[in-house]
Amino acid sequence: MSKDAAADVSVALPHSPDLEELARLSQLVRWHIVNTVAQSKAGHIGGPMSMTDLLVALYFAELRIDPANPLDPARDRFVLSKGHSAIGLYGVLALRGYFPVDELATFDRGNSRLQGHPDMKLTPGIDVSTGSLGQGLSAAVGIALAARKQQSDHRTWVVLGDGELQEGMVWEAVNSASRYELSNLIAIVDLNGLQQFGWPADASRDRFDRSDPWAHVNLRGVFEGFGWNVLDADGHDFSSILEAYSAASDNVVRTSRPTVILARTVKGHGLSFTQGTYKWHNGVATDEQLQIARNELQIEETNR
Amino acid sequence: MSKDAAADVSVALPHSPDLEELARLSQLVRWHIVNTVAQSKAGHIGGPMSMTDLLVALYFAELRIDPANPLDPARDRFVLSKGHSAIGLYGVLALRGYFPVDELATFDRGNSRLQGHPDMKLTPGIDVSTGSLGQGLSAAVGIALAARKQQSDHRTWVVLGDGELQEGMVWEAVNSASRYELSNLIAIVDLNGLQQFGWPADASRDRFDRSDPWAHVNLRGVFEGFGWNVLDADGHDFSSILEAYSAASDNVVRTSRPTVILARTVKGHGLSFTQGTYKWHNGVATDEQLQIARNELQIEETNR
Amino acid sequence: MKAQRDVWGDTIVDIGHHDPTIVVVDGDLANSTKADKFAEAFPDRFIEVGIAEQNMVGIAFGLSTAGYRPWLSTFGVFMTHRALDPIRMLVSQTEAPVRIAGAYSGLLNGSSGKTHQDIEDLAIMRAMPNMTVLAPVDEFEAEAATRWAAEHNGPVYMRIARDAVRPVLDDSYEFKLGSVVQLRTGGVISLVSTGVQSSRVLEAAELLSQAGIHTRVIHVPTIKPLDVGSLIAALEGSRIVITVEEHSVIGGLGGLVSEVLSELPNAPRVTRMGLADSWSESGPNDFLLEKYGLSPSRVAEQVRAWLNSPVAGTGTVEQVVA
Amino acid sequence: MKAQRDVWGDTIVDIGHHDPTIVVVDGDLANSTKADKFAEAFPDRFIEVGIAEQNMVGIAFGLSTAGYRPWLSTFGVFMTHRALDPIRMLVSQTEAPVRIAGAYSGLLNGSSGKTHQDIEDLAIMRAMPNMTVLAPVDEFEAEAATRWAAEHNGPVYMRIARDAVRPVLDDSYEFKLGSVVQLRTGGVISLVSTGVQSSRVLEAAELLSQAGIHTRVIHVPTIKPLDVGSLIAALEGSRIVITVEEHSVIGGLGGLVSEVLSELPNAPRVTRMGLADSWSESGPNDFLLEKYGLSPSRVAEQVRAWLNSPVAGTGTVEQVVA
Ligand SMILES: Cc1ncc(C[n+]2csc(CCOP(=O)(O)OP(=O)(O)O)c2C)c(N)n1
Ligand SMILES: Cc1ncc(C[n+]2csc(CCOP(=O)(O)OP(=O)(O)O)c2C)c(N)n1
Ligand SMILES: [Mg+2]
Ligand SMILES: [Mg+2]
Repeated sequence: MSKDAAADVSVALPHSPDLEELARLSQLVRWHIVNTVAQSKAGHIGGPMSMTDLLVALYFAELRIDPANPLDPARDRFVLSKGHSAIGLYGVLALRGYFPVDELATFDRGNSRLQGHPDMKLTPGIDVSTGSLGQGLSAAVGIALAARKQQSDHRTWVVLGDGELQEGMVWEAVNSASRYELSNLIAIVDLNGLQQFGWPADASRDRFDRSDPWAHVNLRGVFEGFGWNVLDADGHDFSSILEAYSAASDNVVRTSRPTVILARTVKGHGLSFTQGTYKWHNGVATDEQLQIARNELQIEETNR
Repeated sequence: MSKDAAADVSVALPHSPDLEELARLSQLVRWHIVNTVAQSKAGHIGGPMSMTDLLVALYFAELRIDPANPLDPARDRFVLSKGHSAIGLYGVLALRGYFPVDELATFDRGNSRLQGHPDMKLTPGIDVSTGSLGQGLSAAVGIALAARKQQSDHRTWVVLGDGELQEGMVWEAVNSASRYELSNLIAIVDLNGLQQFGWPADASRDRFDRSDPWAHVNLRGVFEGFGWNVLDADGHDFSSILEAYSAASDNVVRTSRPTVILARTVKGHGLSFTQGTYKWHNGVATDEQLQIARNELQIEETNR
Repeated sequence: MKAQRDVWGDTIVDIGHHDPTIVVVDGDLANSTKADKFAEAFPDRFIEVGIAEQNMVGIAFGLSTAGYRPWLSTFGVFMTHRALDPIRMLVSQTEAPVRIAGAYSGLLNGSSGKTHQDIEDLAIMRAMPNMTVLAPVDEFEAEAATRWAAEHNGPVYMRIARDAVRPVLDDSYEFKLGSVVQLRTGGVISLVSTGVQSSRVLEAAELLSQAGIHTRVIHVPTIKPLDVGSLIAALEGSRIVITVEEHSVIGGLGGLVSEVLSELPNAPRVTRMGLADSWSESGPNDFLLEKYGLSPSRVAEQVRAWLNSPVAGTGTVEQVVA
Repeated sequence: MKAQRDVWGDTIVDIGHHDPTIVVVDGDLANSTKADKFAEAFPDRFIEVGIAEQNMVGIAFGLSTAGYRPWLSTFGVFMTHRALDPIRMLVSQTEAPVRIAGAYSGLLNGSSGKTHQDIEDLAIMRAMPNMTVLAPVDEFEAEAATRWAAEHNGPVYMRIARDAVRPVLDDSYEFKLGSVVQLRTGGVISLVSTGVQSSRVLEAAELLSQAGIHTRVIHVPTIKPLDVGSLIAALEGSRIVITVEEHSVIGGLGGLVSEVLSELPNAPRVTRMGLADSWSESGPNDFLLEKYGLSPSRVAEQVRAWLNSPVAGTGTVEQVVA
């Protein structure tokens, strides 16, 4: 893909899901993640890559947004509660036209609009500042509640990490969303089965090279118990993702409950050397690894 | 009941549950609650009274404790996570022999061992300081985990409020207890359907004069989802309570999961003017009300 | 005499009539904090979150992004401690117009004891960038500060006392952000206080005056941003500054005044009075004020003791201030 | 040069071999904080709590009631803010022997930015009764302080820097609770610092010295309880005290020193340098130290600028210190 092709992509319209196009966009985003972090010599890899397909589908096929008018009161809101995955969101926002793709190179560099964790005061397209895990859903509850009070029919979408769900504040918000019947709130859990360190692998409870953080728990049961609609999705299959998004959108008007999509993903998905290991939660790729990444993601040499 | 009778009671042995005796003790505890608070002119009523039967059953028929040796390492531990109900616990501890019943009169008075919220550094029989809601279960997880590591077979019992379950820290602890398979941990939820202020009554969701804090939620489902054993009890029926305690005790050895007892109670239970209303979350009884309390609880005039 | 919490409750109701952006986010304590008045008047703009202080902040922040300017209602201690991380990231770092009503501030909380006493809030909140930190003295200033905060477009933390104190201002008072208020003129000894303690300190000054020790009383309603010039002007000619607060002697008003004065050449000496660096207990207000040295007579007594102590350098008041 | 986090990780492993009461409670960051070394050596005494800082404190407290003396391992900012309420009630109020390893202290956290920077921890933690607050300067002191804390029977909060600094002590160093450490003798100007910033301040003093300005450098490893006498002795004869910290200029070391000195008659003037009262950003260490005024050259520059400023009263260094 040439630089010009990438530029074209940034004006691709939503609501025209073309699965191949989405897959191509995801490859590009993954490249920007691994490459930007390598250049900045600091940043997260595994979490951004596990949620890439989820975000690409959201921003290119579902969200009601206008990159030219990032503060439009009627826009859908998006909260990246797992703020450490910022670079993944930045990649998507850049391709979607919120800011130049070249600006990604400023990530983590100092004097940049692209902070290590999303900053709503600096970056066009960021609705909520995050970074301290577990807070985004609460903020989203406030946003969704305001929408109800103001009779605005925008939706509020939130992406959470599975490790992040260990934060109690998440469950405080889960409870409030249910009490206030916020069907306009849709949470997506990036169930990649790994966090930063977690628990050692232990046979029956493993996912990849560590124990599944939720091995003992029936997350569907918990969310249902709290009064939420629960949907499942394969977080790396665009038709499955889009189906879940469309079911979730239906729930907004059809039900009086918030919806959570439990999206099964692979941490570091998309690159042979990053996927399925907690060790690539963050990391800086070597030149050799970048070359492998180019090949695996089909990125042409002309691309930065 | 005369003062001497009360003194006798304080040496009653555990493991000899006599339902009538327990009921009589509960009446006495409830009297101490309402009377002590009236004398100190500050304190909680509704929460202490809803948990009274649960605590009396626990301390007089279930806990493996020795009031003469309150720091015995082998003792069962007890954590009153809903620390604002301290006066109810103090009443039980006094009757059980941890300190003189007369000392209750020092409650909330200054220079007292009986603080507004339980203080483990001051009061014999208090294992954990509480008062800021939502922290007790976490402490109990640490205690139960230590028991496992030290191969001690004591149990750790915790009483939580239903409003208190809104604190996220509770769910952090719920998750940890499950991951560490702490079947030696038993939580009792005082499901009295009211908290301090809560939500206005709203027809289908009411419990008493406010909306049930957990109206939209299936608490059993939530705890089960988190991997806990869930038991139900009628929190004002001693046979139901004892049955639940005995089932919970069985779970300690029979299962690898923590157990929660969802104990359905009535806030302010036991007095016509306090029960079933959030307005008696705290309150100071008038002399007239104290007289009514005496009658309803069958407390003789000779009793302080 | 009207308690600050009642004033706050009544004032936000009054503001609510003409300001549609005001909403209240409660932590299951509205009948203590007096947010229940607002709940009654504007049920649609009252949001009960239950016992979940972190979530309260998150929700208030979320509402603020849609044009609301929320007040948070709970015991201050559970904001400044339990909810500090969301306050940091979602409010202080974003400059969201979220107003924190820190109810039951300080030591006097109706016998709840140390788990509910907020004796470090000023130290904590003034370390937060972008946070305005207010501590009004009486019912009049509580109302004025509430009205000021309601208009302010950034984060505010405000102490609100549970129980009434003797008023020291009147309804002509105008709150001016940052400025100190000289409650009493006097000699070279200045007593500097904040919040409702300033009222007790004024009484202490009256007692001292009866004993021939004439002190100024300077009230600091704005812990942050303090108008340093206004403090320095009020202290002009002072040789001894004694700060007195219903707060730990570490990092609060005393810390602030020490920071400001220690920068100056020929600054007056500063002594900090308040809660010693330890936890307190349950008890009636009078008991606590006496035992922990905050009642007018105990303040007066400590001021005299200090002036007469070898620490003060000399042994007699006259020598100290010479 | 060895980073403090590595020192801490290695030291607790070493202690673990002979002290069976030591356990580590982690918040899903062991491979950053270097608690992973302990996890590897003593898997049975390593408790992963996951991303739940409040719960970490509750569990550590619970363990402490059974004779364990836990260390908490996570980024300091999530202890001092997210977990502050449990720290207050379960640790500070009970005096439980819970040790908080505040990893990635200050500004330098590997580009994570302001959401992860802990620039208020000293202000917050020193306001907590019963809390010992330590901020070692280099690898040697980090080890000594860790060993001291491991023996201490009460709550400890200790700053642990992510990256190595130039050592200023050596392995003969003995940590003495409360005492300050004079790293450099000099004239009437004293630079007072804490934590790893003391190492940069020593370099700054060397730069100043080359420019003819001879300053003392006093390192304060114990923010609480400070041995006030030891600080005063080290400052003997100083006319100007400049505090420099990798922390907000509000309430931290500068606040502490101001509180101490403003009480004294004829005290030296104090000026506080550090992070201005605002939030910072993501970036490499060098960039941040330069931009936010904490690199040796920037410290030296600011000291000179201050000495030459009208604020300092006169215009030339000689006059200021005259
Ligand atoms: C409150 C808080 N605690 C700890 C961290 C440090 N941290 C950043 S990412 C991470 C692991 C997150 O795991 P998960 O939510 O599963 O995200 P993902 O696997 O998608 O990367 C941790 C512990 C943080 N940012 N915030
Ligand atoms: C963290 C915290 N927030 C708020 C309070 C104030 N508070 C004390 S009791 C109470 C209501 C508790 O309700 P519930 O848990 O249902 O107890 P119960 O009904 O048994 O009294 C509240 C909000 C507190 N003690 N701690
Ligand atoms: Mg994950
Ligand atoms: Mg209840």
